[in-house]
Amino acid sequence: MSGATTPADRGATSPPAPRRDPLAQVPPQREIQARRTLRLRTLSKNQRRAVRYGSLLVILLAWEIYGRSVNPIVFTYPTAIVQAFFDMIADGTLVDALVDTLVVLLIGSVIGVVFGVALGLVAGRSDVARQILDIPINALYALPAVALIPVIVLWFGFGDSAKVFVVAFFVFFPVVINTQRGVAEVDPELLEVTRSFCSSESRVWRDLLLPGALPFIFTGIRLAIGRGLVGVIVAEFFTAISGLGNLIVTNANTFETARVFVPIVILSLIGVVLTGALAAVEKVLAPWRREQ
Amino acid sequence: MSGATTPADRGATSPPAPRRDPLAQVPPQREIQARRTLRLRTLSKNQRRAVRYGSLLVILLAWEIYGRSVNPIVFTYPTAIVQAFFDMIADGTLVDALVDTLVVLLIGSVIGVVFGVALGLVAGRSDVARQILDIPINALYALPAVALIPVIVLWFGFGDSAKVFVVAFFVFFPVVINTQRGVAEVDPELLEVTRSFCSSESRVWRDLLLPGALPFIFTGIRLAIGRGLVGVIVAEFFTAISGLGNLIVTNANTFETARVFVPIVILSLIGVVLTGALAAVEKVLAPWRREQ
Amino acid sequence: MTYSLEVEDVNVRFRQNVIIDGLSLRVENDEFVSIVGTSGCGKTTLLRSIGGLLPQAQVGRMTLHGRELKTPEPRAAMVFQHFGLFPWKTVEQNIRYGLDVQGRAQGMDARVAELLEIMSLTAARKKYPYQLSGGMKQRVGIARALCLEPELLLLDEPLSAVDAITREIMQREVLGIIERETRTALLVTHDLDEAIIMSDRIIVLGGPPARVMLDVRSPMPRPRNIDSVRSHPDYIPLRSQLWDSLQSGREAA
Amino acid sequence: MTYSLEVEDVNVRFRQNVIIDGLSLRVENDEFVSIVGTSGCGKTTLLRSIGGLLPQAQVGRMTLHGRELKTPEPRAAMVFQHFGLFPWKTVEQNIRYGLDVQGRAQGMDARVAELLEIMSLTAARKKYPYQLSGGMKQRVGIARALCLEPELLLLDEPLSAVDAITREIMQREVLGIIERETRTALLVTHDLDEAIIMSDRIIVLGGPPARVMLDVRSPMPRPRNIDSVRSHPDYIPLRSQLWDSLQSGREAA
Amino acid sequence: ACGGDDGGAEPGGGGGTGGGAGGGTTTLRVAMPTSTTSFANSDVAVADEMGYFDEVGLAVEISNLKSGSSVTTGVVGGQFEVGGSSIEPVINAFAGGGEVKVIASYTDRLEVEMVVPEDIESPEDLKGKPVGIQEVGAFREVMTRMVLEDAGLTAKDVQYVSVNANAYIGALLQGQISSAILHPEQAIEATNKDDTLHPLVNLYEVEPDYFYGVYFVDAGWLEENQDAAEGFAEAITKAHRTMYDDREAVVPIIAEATGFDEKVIDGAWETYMEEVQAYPKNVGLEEDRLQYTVERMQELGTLRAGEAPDVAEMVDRGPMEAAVEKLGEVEERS
Ligand SMILES: Nc1ncnc2c1ncn2[C@@H]1O[C@H](COP(=O)(O)OP(=O)(O)OP(=O)(O)O)[C@@H](O)[C@H]1O
Ligand SMILES: Nc1ncnc2c1ncn2[C@@H]1O[C@H](COP(=O)(O)OP(=O)(O)OP(=O)(O)O)[C@@H](O)[C@H]1O
Ligand SMILES: [Mg+2]
Ligand SMILES: [Mg+2]
Repeated sequence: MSGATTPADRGATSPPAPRRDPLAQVPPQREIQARRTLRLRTLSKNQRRAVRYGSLLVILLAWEIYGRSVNPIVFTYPTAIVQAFFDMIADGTLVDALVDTLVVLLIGSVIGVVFGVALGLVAGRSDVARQILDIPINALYALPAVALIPVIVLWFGFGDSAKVFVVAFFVFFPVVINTQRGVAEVDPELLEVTRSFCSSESRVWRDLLLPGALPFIFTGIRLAIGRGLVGVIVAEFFTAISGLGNLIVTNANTFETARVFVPIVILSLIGVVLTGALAAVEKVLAPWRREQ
Repeated sequence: MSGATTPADRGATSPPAPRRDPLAQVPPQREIQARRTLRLRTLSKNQRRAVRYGSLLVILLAWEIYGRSVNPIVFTYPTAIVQAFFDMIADGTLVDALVDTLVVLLIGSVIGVVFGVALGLVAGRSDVARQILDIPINALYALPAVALIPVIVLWFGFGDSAKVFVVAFFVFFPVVINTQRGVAEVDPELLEVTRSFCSSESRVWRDLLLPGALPFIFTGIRLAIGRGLVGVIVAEFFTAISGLGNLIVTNANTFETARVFVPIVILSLIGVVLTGALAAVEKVLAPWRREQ
Repeated sequence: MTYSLEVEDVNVRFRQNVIIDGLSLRVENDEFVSIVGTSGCGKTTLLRSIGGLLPQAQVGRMTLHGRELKTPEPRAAMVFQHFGLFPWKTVEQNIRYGLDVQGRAQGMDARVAELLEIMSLTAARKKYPYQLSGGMKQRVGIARALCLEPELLLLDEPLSAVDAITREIMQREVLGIIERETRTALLVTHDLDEAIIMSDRIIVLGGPPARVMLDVRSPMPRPRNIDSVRSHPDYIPLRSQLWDSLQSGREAA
Repeated sequence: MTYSLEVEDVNVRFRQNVIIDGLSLRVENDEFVSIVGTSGCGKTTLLRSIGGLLPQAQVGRMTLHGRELKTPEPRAAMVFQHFGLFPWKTVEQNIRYGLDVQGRAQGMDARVAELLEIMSLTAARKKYPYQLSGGMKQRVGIARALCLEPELLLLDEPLSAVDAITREIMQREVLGIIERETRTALLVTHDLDEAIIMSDRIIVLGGPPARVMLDVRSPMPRPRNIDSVRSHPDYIPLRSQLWDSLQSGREAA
Repeated sequence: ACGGDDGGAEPGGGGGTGGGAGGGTTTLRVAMPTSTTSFANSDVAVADEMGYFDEVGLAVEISNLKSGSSVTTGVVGGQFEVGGSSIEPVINAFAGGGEVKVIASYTDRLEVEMVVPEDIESPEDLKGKPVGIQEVGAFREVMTRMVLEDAGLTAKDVQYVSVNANAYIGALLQGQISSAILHPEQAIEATNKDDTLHPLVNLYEVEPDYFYGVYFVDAGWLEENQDAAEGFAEAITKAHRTMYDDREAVVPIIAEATGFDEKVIDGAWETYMEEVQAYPKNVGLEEDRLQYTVERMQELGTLRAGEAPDVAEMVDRGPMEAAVEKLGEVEERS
């Protein structure tokens, strides 16, 4: 063990400690560069972008090469799709169809998400609601759309309200199931805090269940985006054929594969953009998340 | 403020405290009944069952009544379905179809879940993988099946492997998306613990990511069950026609609605049963969860 | 003799483990009672039972100022050992939480500001819990309960994570607030000095199952502080009495 | 003079907040150093920087026994203020965690059993964290680190949630183990007596940003215990010296 | 309530603007069975474009649905006044208790052909091969079965593969399916894209008496809307006659409606209007052909099990008879 006297080295500062001025004593350049900085396999923002869009480019390129090698009736490739896209813009078919589809998609998704979150919260929170909803939700969710279309059509006709219903129906399930789980996973210690402070039920939802379940809810909505996009096409196929779905079948019928893929790629893009927007919304809604 | 002497009441036990024997001193019956027991809006096991199956019965009854009032070409009702079920068992069509479908469903789901969990873990953990996978996953997920079938058929033909692929494709997305989020939501404090103990990457997965993401993964699989059931029917519609999907279209074409609903109801039941089984599996896999 | 808090025959078991087995407790009017005891003996469990938070708890009868206390009530406020802060609320929002849910936020800005000041949290007012040190989180939990001016305060190791000086300041401040407003408090602590300084009566628990090893009144008059207490002639004997019964509670477990 | 741990020029900022601004620290061979300081002054941040856990931290140079310490290494083990237990591991599995991930579990059963015994956790061996009291969780965290016989132990308020008796026992046991095996330790604590009993040197931090207010060697010889320390003639002056610089550190913030 | 022998709409017949529905226009919601209009059911488009519906005081709203089954469900469920469909679902719905009345027909003769790749030279070659259909029991599959049956094969001897419209030709080219049932315009387009494909069987030669497309309505609706039904029959009949008589006028209309190139449609016109003469010119709805179709369905197993619907009950020739009477009978098809 070391003795009681400290040699006058600058390591073990002796009392009272003179405040070291970091500005007065700049370390040599070499040393600064050698400074220990933790590598956490994190990428810089630019690297991240490079990887993201670089890999996308590789995929597109591979598609282009492969697509060109396949009979154009069967499959197509990106440049042909872009070409077809401008043709379809020019002849006006695309914009009309897109507007049709988006309106249905928007209304249906909003309805589906609202109902999904609401019922999910209720089912996650109340034992009675969960018992009642459990079987019907699982049963309905496992139904192929084809089974429901006749009934939907019976109730809503073949028009837009049927389409909206189909989209809402598709969107509903991932949201309700994820939300319910999110509520069930809420920290029990915090639940105890709300009880201890005699929180009213509505405040429990606002203070704990909703923010606590947020990661689950947003994942549910993310899943719902894809489902809604698929759902709107299903709806357009199975009821009065319209919108992008109409473009798909019409062009498929005349074997114009590149034109078939234009609405399909647009749907994908919508999916990608909406998912990105969702992530941004979540970031705004959840400022308390530790930024890594 | 109270004085220092304590009255000889049994409340403030004086030192040394005589151990009270709870068996020797049974409180009067009346008092026991009046004991404060917390009511947490929880139901007893029997009440839960009553609500669960009671509500199911109400739904079935409502369906029966409504279904009987509608033209049988459009819709049907439970007792007719049961009747048709026994007919279809008797003529042998159902069992064969069910076996066909279940085999495809099983193989496809396992493949989809395995890939989904694996890629989800990788994407949740590695920034590079996430950047690469993010756009393709969102883009593919938003594709309607109709767009993919020609390509799938191109690669896999019309046989069972195409069907398996379709099911796996349907199952994959909710699993990968939920798993990824689950990994991202893992407690950063625990992540720091694994780093501090110099855990190898594989041990981080085993010790933290997998169990930590479990609620998300299981929700993903729960969503995948329903998707897989829908997917198998889509596959059976769009490739070589077989299984329950075949029963649905054949009977739909002759407007034998009750017979159409037999495979549909079976699919629903499979969904309900599998979801229940999944919950049971999770309970076994996660013994550390606080039982409420 | 009037009691402020009467708790009779508390029983708690988690599955087959009996944690509290027929414990009773009476707290006189305006009394500050400390509970010390071996780690894991059931102190938190007792506080949660009294707070009405444990579905597993069976309590024969429980009254606060003569009125029955059945479920959690605004009359009693708890400081949690695990802090129990909402990650999505800032320091200030967390402190206001109790006021908000009880609809009493109006006109309480001054009180909140005062508590922020007392707890040295004014600068951290807008921070989220993940940006706080352990001791800061703990102080937010205390402020949240004190805010409410409850009739009964249940404090579960409220000062375990703060440094000695801050601790002493907090002790003084909390005691001041309790004396002015709340009058009845149950404090779980591991610091014998803290128990001696803060309380009129000290209960030593052993276990589990939790049992009372010692129940003594403090011979020292209020107001107490660390120096006056340490120099009091009864300090050394009281401290070693507590120590010994802690020891025997540990062995009895 | 040989140093066991040398840390030069630690800088940490969270966004615009500077928490540590050019702090250096040298620990001699076999030295036990305690750090005390105001709540929120940056003690945990300092320990995490040394442990290589903070991406925000910039450290000029850091060596342990002459060899550079860049990232977390098995040579250093940490006890976390927030315990950091895996909810899905039992007490025993949590304690074995470090051994498991470092592939050293073989033949360590006896040591694990011994630590379970020392930490009074043998009966709770198969419990999951949610079934533990606060103090029990904390003891699991200590056992997990001690298990590894690291060259450097970083202890962040390891005994804040255990009762006085258990605390004393733990202090003795931990000190015994460290003396036998580890030799170098950095302890963050709020209990001045604990600092005096455990350490050869005590550093008082003020802040944030964290700065050294006092750096003293303990005049008392090992082995120390609470009684021998309290009766030592230097106890009272040392304690008030610590107190005063804590006070000034607080004011300087 | 058969026999539209009434004099009701008769008096004003001369004017051409029959206006069955008095002064105002009646809106008819019409459902068509293919997701995109094909030549076979382009008569509604022609009638609309030529203003024939206006002339009888009708406005039509056309919805393209996925299949004849959907159309049938839609009409039975009251979402549409008039449905167009191949006859199978209508017969099946009628047999299953749906109160439908067939009031008119479009391409009542089969005009489709089976198109196959090079290596298939006769229907026998299909044995063991994957065969493209849409759905079991739907039109294309029934046609396939007819061909197979002719060659002494059954459905069990081949492998059914469900193919979307957009995958037909691709699948044929890739050798994934060995046959597809195509309409003339599709067959032309397909052989344009790949000249190794060739038509193997013309169904109109194999099954000249099989009934294809009908317009049908809900029985209850018909009772209350005789005028509208007659107006519809009249407009449709006029369209049919125009399609025969005015090639130049209708080809662009049909090309526009179907999305095919005018050249393709022009080629298909010859098949439809000259070779097959697919559209009825007069009343049509011949009872013996309908009866034959029901029997054929029975044989093929596409009729709802155990049913033998009464064709006379299912058809109401009243509106067509009234229309033809008004427009005057023309020379029957060969
Ligand atoms: N949910 C639970 N399931 C099973 N056992 C539990 C549960 N919660 C607490 N226990 C047990 O109850 C006992 C008392 O726990 P409690 O938290 O009341 O201790 P404590 O006196 O507050 O200890 P500490 O001072 O360490 O906080 C412990 O032995 C603990 O293992
Ligand atoms: N992620 C973060 N973002 C922003 N500020 C942070 C973050 N983590 C810590 N801080 C701030 O850094 C300061 C030091 O925190 P630290 O946890 O090191 O304190 P401490 O000395 O350990 O305190 P205690 O004794 O209360 O545990 C605090 O003021 C805290 O608010
Ligand atoms: Mg406790
Ligand atoms: Mg700290």
